[in-house]
Amino acid sequence: MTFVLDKISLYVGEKALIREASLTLERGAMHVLLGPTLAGKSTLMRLMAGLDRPTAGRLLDNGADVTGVPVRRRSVAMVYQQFVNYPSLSVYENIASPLRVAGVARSEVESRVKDAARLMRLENLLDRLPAQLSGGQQQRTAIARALVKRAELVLLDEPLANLDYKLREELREELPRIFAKSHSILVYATTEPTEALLLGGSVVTLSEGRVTQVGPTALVYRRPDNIEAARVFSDPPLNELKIDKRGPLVTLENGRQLPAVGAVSRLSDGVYRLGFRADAVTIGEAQPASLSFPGQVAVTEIGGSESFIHVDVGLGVWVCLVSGVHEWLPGVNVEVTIDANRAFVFDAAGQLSAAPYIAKTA
Amino acid sequence: MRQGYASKIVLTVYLVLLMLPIYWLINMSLRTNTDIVSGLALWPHHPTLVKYVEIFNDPSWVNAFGVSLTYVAINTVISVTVALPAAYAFNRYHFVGDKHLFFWLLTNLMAPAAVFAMPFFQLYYAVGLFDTVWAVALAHCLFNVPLAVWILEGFVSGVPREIDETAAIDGYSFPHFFIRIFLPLIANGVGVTAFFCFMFSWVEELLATTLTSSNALPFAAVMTRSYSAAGMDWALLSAAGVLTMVPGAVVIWFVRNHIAKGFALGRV
Amino acid sequence: MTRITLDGVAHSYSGKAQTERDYALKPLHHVWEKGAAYALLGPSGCGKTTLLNIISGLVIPSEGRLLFDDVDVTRLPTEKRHIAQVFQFPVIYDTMTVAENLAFPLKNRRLPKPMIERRVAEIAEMLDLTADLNRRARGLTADAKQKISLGRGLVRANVAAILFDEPLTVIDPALKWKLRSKLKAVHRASDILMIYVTHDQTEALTFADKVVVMNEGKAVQIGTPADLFERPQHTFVGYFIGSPGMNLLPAKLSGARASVDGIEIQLAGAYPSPPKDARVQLGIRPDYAMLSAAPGIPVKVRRVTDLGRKRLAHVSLGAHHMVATIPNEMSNVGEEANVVFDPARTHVYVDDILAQGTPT
Amino acid sequence: MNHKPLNNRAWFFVLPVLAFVMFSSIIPAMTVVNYSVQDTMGANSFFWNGDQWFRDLLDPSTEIGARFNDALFRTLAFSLVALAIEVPLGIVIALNLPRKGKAVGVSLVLMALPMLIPWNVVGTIWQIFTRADIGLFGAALTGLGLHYNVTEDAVSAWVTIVVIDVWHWTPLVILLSYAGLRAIPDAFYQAARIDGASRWAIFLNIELPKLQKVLVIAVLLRFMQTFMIYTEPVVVTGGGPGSATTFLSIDLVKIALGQVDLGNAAAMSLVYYLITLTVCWVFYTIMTQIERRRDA
Repeated sequence: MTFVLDKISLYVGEKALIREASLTLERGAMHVLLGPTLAGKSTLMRLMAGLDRPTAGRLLDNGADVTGVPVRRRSVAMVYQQFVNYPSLSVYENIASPLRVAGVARSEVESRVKDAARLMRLENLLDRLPAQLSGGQQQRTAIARALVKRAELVLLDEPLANLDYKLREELREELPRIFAKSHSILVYATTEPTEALLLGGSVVTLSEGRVTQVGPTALVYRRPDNIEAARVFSDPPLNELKIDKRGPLVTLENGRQLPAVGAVSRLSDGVYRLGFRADAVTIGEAQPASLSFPGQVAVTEIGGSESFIHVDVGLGVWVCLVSGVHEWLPGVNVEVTIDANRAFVFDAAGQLSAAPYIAKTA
Repeated sequence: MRQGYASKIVLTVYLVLLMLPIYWLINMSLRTNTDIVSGLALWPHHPTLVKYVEIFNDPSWVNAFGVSLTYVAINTVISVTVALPAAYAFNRYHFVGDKHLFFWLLTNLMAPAAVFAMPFFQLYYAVGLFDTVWAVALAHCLFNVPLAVWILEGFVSGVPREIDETAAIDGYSFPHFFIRIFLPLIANGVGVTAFFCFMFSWVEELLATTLTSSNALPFAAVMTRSYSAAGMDWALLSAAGVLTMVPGAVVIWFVRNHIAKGFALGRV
Repeated sequence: MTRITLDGVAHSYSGKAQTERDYALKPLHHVWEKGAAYALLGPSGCGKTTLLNIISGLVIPSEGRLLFDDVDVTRLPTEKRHIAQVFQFPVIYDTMTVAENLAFPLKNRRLPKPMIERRVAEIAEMLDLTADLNRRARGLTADAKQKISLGRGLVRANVAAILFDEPLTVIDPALKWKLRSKLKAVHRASDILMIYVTHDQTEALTFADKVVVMNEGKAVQIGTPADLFERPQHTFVGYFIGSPGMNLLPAKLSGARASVDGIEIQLAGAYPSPPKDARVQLGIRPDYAMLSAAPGIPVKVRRVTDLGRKRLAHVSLGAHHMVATIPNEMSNVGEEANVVFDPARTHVYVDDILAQGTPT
Repeated sequence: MNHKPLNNRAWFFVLPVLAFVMFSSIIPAMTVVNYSVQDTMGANSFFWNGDQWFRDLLDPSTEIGARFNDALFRTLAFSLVALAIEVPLGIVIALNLPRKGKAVGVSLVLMALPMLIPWNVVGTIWQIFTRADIGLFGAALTGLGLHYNVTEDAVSAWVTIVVIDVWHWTPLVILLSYAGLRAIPDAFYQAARIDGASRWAIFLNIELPKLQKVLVIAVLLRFMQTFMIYTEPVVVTGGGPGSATTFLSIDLVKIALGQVDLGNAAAMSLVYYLITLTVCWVFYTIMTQIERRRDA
């Protein structure tokens, strides 16, 4: 039971919105589309749903070509980023609508709607109108409608993006488990790497309408095949450093020379780009195999349980992570050190040429 | 926007001036001709309903009133019904010649009734609709249908496309979606549109009188005729005039909230 | 340079409030210090925007007084208050160029031309709008438009305070942290009181020296980001700050020990025994509850989530669910495990309020 | 991705509209064209007359030409005057309407009333209202010692027709403007207050720009209607005194239905129609051009 995108492309005029996207989606699995805004996530979903027709390529549902089949004949459900419900129908009717259309028996509708409502915690809102609900409840309604249909293909287009982050946290917990029971093919678009990791399953990284990597989420996070994938899968943004390795030394853009340590030392000579996430950079304490740089604090961002210090090292601004709530004042001079063993090394073409040592995971 | 006294005054003054002629008409309608010609009176000193009674007892008046309401109703229904799908199409799809078609429709708003009076007369005479409510109802489609399309398009554009898509995904057939989901969303628009159609059909007189002679004579025409009646029966005319305002007043009362909600007339 | 005082300010949109529930904003006493940067943080509908609009004068509070320094301005119209405010969605003047938009607040106050031009140039520079200065504003992207709104808020040098109402909502995530740091920089450069409303903890904690956490029309804690994280005064703060939020476990209290479902937990201090039928909860952040091989509190591991840079274990302690951190060096996690609480970071809440212990 | 899908099946949606408008527009139009190029000896015997009617019509030296010329300029003048009064007045009143509250509903109902009165009744109302003996308006003016007589004095007649039209149709401008104003989010007014903008500045920089689209519509509608004005003058002034208020429609109907001079009437209709079209089209293009240049 699979859904296959075979070299799907979409052009509007000369402009390519999607370039030769090929994917195989498995039943009962969670597929995360990860990419920045305008990377083509929504476009790709609209193509899967059949809302738009690809300029080239085929869609195969269990091997059957469904490229031209109109939406209403597909077994698909979709949840948009902006809460889309039927304003004139009660929450109950909203959830029930796909079943009513399909001509499901009253009693059956009753029970399925009740179930979905319970899962999405809407039981006591069933006779309200969407306009009388909070954003969170509206989106829950939309999700319930997608759930109740038991479609083979369920598309969730940044469903949590417009919600308060606490609500987001909670729903993020629930969603994968709720839909896991439904045995559908799940596709979930998001811009946030953390969300992708929480959802697990497999991830598809997109940039500028191209699929840059496909694989198990946690693995792609730790082994991005190329620098685009690494960038897309890093929040805060991926720190980058261009190096020219000659024997035991690496030369930086500003001419400074450092000893090649850790993973870097094992590279054959040449020009590389190091990509390292905020948690591979530390302030002060030196790492076993580390490259250290003097820098100046630009700003400190304080997240819930972590703080991100943006440091200007002359070669650009790097972000380093400190857990807990701490603040470095702007302008303070600090020593930043990269753990070379946790940096990705990309060749000039941007392909991964050395993966860092990875702590084994559960 | 705070509402100062200044604006309250401006508004009141305007409304008073606006109502004066109408008040005067009512004033007249409650008096007798002898009373009227005997001189100016700011209010009826001996108010009487005789003229109204007279009208209600005269079948030609009553009948005419019915006729007017009938063709207005027919026209409103036709205009709104045919305009709805068109407005949707113009807003949601791009199709060969859509722009030109839209502009052509609008040009019909610009067609002076006088231009069409003569040809209409002959057309409807030819097809045997002359002197029927249908003649007038159809004739008024000339400007009401384009108007309806125009207004409704504005409302359609106010409904997010995602709703249509969600319905399609849920498996709604188009007609089902259009009636069950879409119509309720533009109820406002339908209200406003119906109002305008009613208005322009109800108030139009030239075509209405040209296309009818006896059976389907509209109320307005009966009035016109009674001008020529020996001398001017001011009181009677006034009473009739007052009566012609009633349906309009009723309709506007029902749609006042839709109008107050504000509406965006579509593209030009 | 102004100090703003809320003297029992409260608001109910239904005029006079009869019951507690009628309040959109419950009576609040607070002094906004000169030149400080505050954030109003809370879920949507917690009254934070109401409070902001009261300060700017778009809403007249139904109770209490509002003082700028020592002047009562409760009923003073907005335009007379020297307040700048930036709204959630971009508000730009279509007919004007970007420059004219930025100059508008100054023009209206009849500032000398050269001065206006200087300020506009500065602000445009700061928000990198210089390139667009002479373009018509309506043509621009939502991002740019919101930057213009921000600019109009910042352009006036002599305002009593600048208020931000979720100003980054429409900004593309990639751009957000840039603007955030900009705002922070602007504040450091000026000595103007700034109040920033948001539901996003990162924005609040990053921007503000002091954060006011609000819930259901009530300010539940006012403190520095560190305070809110380390010593939440109220269970709501514990839950709302930090992701995931603080674990809250129903507990029984006896001196320096707490018991959760009969499992003993050592505390840093001794606590007076709480009043009868008071609700006692133990609060510990996932960051300070570590899974460990060493002996500790026995738990069952239900689920492990891998966040890439850290791993969290969803465990059940007795009948209660909680989240703990998996240390990097611990490679594989079994069903049975122990969790170790950092006593200094284990807090006691009596009826949702942080209880003070006496160190033992 | 919100480009409109190309979908020619959409034609089926517009077919009904097409059918109805065709029936009541194209077919009659053909008749007109047909007459405009033929002449008749009565008894339904027609013969080809080429563009003769048109040449006569457009040549002021001919009797019909002169007549048409005068009527045309009279009508244009009337349209301009009416617009010049109604549009500004309409906006002002709309600005003074409260945004919410009971007053709105009532005001709107009252304002809409004049538009809902059959046009000949409107005529009647004013016919009565302007009479010196039994009409308040007439009596008042004469009372003030002004020389006011609709049936004998051209100026009085003109003033009256303009006043009637203002009374009758300003409400439409108000309604449209008000709708436009209502569409402006509160945030704009709040921001303006924060920015310390004066009432005038608010009008100039927020309200007027947002009203632009609606105003284009209002002006177009009002131009068409004024340019076609027929019933009211017929009833009140009968086109007189002399031909002081004989506007195009009136003349047209006189020729067509009065003198059954089909050829002239048809030619006149077409030219008349074309003029309306052109004026609207020109006005519309100018407005949209301005828009584009502003955005550039």
